[in-house]
Amino acid sequence: MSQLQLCLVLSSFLFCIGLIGAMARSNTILVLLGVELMLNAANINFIAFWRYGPDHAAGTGILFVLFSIAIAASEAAVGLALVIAVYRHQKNIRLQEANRLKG
Amino acid sequence: MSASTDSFLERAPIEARDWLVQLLPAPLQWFTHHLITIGAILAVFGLFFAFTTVAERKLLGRLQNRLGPNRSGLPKFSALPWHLKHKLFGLTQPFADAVKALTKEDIVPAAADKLLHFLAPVLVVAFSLLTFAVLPFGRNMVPVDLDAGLLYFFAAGSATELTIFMAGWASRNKYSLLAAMRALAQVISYELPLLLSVVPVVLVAGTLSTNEIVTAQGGWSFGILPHWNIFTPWGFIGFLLFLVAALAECNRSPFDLPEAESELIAGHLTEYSGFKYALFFMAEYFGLTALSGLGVTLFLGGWQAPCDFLPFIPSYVWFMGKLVMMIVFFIWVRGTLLRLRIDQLTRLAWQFIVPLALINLGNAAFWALTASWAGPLQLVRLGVSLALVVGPFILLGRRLNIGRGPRTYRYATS
Amino acid sequence: MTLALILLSVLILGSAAVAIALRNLIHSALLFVGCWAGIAAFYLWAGAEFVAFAQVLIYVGAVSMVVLFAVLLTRQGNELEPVKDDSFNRFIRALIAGGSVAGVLLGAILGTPMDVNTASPAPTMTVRELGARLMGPHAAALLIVGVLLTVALLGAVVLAAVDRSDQPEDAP
Amino acid sequence: MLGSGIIKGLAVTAKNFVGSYFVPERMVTEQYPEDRPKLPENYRSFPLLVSETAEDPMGTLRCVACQICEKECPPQCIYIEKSKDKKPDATGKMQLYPVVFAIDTSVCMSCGLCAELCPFDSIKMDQVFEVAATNRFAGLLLNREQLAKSNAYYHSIRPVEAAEVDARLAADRQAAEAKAKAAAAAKAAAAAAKAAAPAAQPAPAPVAEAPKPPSPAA
Amino acid sequence: MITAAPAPFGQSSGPTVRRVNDPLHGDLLEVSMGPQHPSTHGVFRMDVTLDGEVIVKLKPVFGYLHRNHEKIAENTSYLSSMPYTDRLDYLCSMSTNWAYAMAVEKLSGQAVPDRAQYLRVILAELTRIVNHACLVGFLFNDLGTSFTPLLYAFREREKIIDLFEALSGSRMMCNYQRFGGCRVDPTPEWLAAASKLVDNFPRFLDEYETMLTGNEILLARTQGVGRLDPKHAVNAGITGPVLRACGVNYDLRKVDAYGFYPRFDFRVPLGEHGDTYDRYMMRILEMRESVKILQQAFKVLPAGPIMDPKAKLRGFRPKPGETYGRLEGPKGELGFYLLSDGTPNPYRYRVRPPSLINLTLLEEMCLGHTVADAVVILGSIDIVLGEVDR
Repeated sequence: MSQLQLCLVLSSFLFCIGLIGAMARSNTILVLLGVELMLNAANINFIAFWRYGPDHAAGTGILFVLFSIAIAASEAAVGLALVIAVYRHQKNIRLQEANRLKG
Repeated sequence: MSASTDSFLERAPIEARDWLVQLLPAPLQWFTHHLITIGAILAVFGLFFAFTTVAERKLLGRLQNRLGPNRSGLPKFSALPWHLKHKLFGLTQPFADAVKALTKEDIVPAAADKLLHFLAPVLVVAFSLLTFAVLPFGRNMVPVDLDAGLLYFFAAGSATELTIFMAGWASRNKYSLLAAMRALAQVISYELPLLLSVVPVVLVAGTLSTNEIVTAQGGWSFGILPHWNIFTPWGFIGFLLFLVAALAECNRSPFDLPEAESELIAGHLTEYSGFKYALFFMAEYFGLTALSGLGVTLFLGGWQAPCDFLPFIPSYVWFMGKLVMMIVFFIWVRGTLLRLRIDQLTRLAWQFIVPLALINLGNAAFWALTASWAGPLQLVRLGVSLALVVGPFILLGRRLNIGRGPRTYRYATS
Repeated sequence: MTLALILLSVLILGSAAVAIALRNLIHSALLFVGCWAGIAAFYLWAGAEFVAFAQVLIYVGAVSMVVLFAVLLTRQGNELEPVKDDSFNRFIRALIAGGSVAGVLLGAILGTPMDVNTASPAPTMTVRELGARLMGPHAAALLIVGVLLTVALLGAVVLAAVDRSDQPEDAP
Repeated sequence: MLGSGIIKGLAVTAKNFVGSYFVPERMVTEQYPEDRPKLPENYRSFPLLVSETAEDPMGTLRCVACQICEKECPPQCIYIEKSKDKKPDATGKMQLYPVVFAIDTSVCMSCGLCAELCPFDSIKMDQVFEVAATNRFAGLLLNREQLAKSNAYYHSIRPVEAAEVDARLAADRQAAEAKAKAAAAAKAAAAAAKAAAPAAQPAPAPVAEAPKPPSPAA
Repeated sequence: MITAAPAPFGQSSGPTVRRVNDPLHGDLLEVSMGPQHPSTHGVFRMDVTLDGEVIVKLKPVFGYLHRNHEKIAENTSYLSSMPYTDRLDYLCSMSTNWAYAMAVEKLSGQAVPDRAQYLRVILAELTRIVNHACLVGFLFNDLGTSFTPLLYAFREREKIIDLFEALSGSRMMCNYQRFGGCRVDPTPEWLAAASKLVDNFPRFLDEYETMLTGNEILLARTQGVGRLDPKHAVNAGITGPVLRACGVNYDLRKVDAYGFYPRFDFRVPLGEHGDTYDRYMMRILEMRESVKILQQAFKVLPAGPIMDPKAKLRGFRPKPGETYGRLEGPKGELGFYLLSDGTPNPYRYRVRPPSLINLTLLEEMCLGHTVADAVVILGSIDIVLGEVDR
């Protein structure tokens, strides 16, 4: 297995862990973190392909990861703000119970 | 100035290291090279930490019209005739403290999260030491000359508050928990101002490498006025903002909210004793030293000498001198000011420092764009820049302090 | 090099898996921090210095703080999350979904011949180049990301802010 | 302007910092074991019992075991047992003396009421403040022998007050001798014997309400 | 006699408070601050319920320093209680002594010589300076300074305390006043030293105020924090600088005109907002007024006896009756109620401690503020646990 393939395997496993976390856990914070993990897995792919890809100088992978990190950060900020808002309304943050549009 | 023209003292530490490294076989050289650097940093800044603590206590003592620690001296059996009188001015105090900290009982609360309670002090020292890697201590004396050095510094430094949180949460003490919350709120509020206060320097120097930032501040006008960033309007206000944000970052008074002793006993340190406590203490001073070093690097010209006839003094001496000055200033501030409240702390960050830093960023951009102006235009440049500093400062400051001020009092008439 | 990569993978995957499985939210949050730090180390390993530091700065320095803050504010830190009846079923379903995704991905990865550019040492990209690219070809994206971040920040503040209208003006 | 108050404060502390090197009055701390505090004469720590001589402290105690101090002591830390026999006191009168006189200095609150109320000027306040003991019971419970200090010592710690006391005692002694002479003369003159001998007592202290000496003419 | 000034700050009287079990807000954290806490000024406990850092409930708990003072006093002679009164407010024993002596003198109808009256005023005002200097120092410590203002204040306090030691033999437990006068006559050297100290004191105050009064952090931390409504304060029986900071003109030195105070020219500073900053400034201004009183007193101090010649120390038996003697202590109205049945011991003995009564409104002042403010508000009330618990 080449190093690139190793990286890809790493990223796909990370993605699956994130997926399992997002699906299996009921705690909204953990679900959010699972989604973050999936994003990170994608980032790993970008870097891996940049590292072993044909054109280092273009740096597209790096640039993409930077944007992705920025988006992940804003996702975390908004998501956790939502968590706090949900908690304030229903006193817990179980995702399954947050099924009303009205507080 | 090339390396060969440097004075002997300037070259001595580097040449000593290189000589030592070349003694070893080639595969070990890279490793030894860094090992020596790490060893040197640990030794120098370990001692520096020790003497900072005693300096802090002595300076605070003098500020408060006391003598400060002056008891610990050489052991009784010392044959030196002057030890009775001077007791080494209490300079051996840190070693006595170290022995005391090491021999004290290590108490872990029964309900504590044992692993995190143990990990927190270990990690905090590790993280605070990481930041030293990119500080240029002298000419050719930066341990790792990273291209994105400044980013590295902040990345490494940002982890310390996490350890404070770990300590506070793992102690299972309500005061510690409150301290943990405060530490989080503080770091969330002050990471941005700190970064923003630094960005103008990056903008003007055009690099993230700490070494190049220092090099960019080289040279003198008329032989006595160095081209340090602090001597420009944007640099001055940037330095002030950096100082405030740095005080908040390393939890020093007046921003020592996580360990506010009058409110939260000792905050996150409440349940720590013995050597773990000493480790936190150490990390705090390492953090302070590192941030001071960064301030020196970014605004005070790093290892550059202040006048063009002074560079015969080695660059690392200049760096250390400036570092000591910064730390003395921090101690002085600690001896004078009162603590802010947590909401005032965040308000100060968001309503004062962040807008001011943003304006300052524009100011620095203006400064960088007008670098070619000459003659009377130079004065215009200075004037505009100063106006961009003073105006917002006064306006924002007035807004921050609105409704407050010294009062006059009436007296009963009867 | 490969050994380092394997070690890093073990660190990343291990901490992520344990973090997902733990019931103590603070512990999982801290393990996530470890996982993110491992990913940053992977970026360093791959030669993407700038991205690695950005990852540490943003994930370890900022996102983790926000996560911990949220955990503490929702008072999940001190008690363990209760196990609900349906959680086992959901876990099985998630495992099946995750396993099948992993299977498809692995099959794809291992089955695809890749034209690998194994330039050694790792390629580097200086900050200056990166900046030039960001401000050049990708300026529009940078601008949009900036706007997005600002909007997200404001949105988060609006969402999380307590309606403090019943608070005295001089209290804060 | 924002920050002006802070800068003023910094200036004041800087002034104090510099001043601490040049203005000795600013420094108020004492380097204790080397520099002893200069105690004022009125300083009081724990009681002592005055004896006339240092050589025979037990024989020349001024205390007559009247137990006023024992009664008045607010925390009741004084314990006295009277003697069965009598001994001549400072003025030469036959008086009781304390067989046991103990003060529990762990209870004593150094108020000085005992010294103030003592009509015989025998209990005074000491000026020793390094009273530490390894045994909290026996070490701090001072008995007659430990409490007794010579008049010379009393002079050394409170010269003014001791001089006054000595003058007063000397006057009393003279008065007592005169009274004794007069009493003896009266006794010789008056054949009718009374049950009690005229036990002349010292003149009252200026402030304290002391028992009046019985009139010899009675 | 007590008239509440019109509320100068509009309708809002104190902060509005959220209900503790408000379902819309987060869980509450209960913290027991004290009795082992660095800024509860002794063994005092505040059971605080926090929403985040905001206090929604505060219960003061005290009694850890209860020493049965009143019952002990009923079982000892009048004189033997005098050293115990030192231990009530151990920072200002001189004025506590005077309050007790005043009550007993009222009971027995003793006269006090002029010199003793002047000495009492001098010592009470010196005590006020000591207390206020201490308070201001401790307040800044609660505000988070690293001891600097406290030590500056203690430097000045130390000088006065040394004077007390030279006069009475003890630095804090002075035990100086007697029924019908004072115990020791000060020497001319003592008076000269005291006069010099008092003349130099304003210089210290100026330095102190330069250092801190205009400090922006102080303004932000204290202005608008812990507001006390004058009506509320009067209803609760708050006295002293805490009351005057709300703008109520009530100073026993003027109201009762006890001692020789009517002979002195001094003013009573009044606050306006009733917040922590006003309470701090009241102390500073009162110290300045005390200096004025002292300067006048040193000028006119007459020669003469310091003790009523008819006064009895031992065997003191006041005739049956009851009395209440009070004075304006540094912390507020300090009163002693005595009921005599003609025996050497008082039949009933009761202290009105200003610290305890000023403490009653602690919760009102703290609600809606943060933990950090609670500490500062407690500091600004100025309590001494010896007096609170008795």
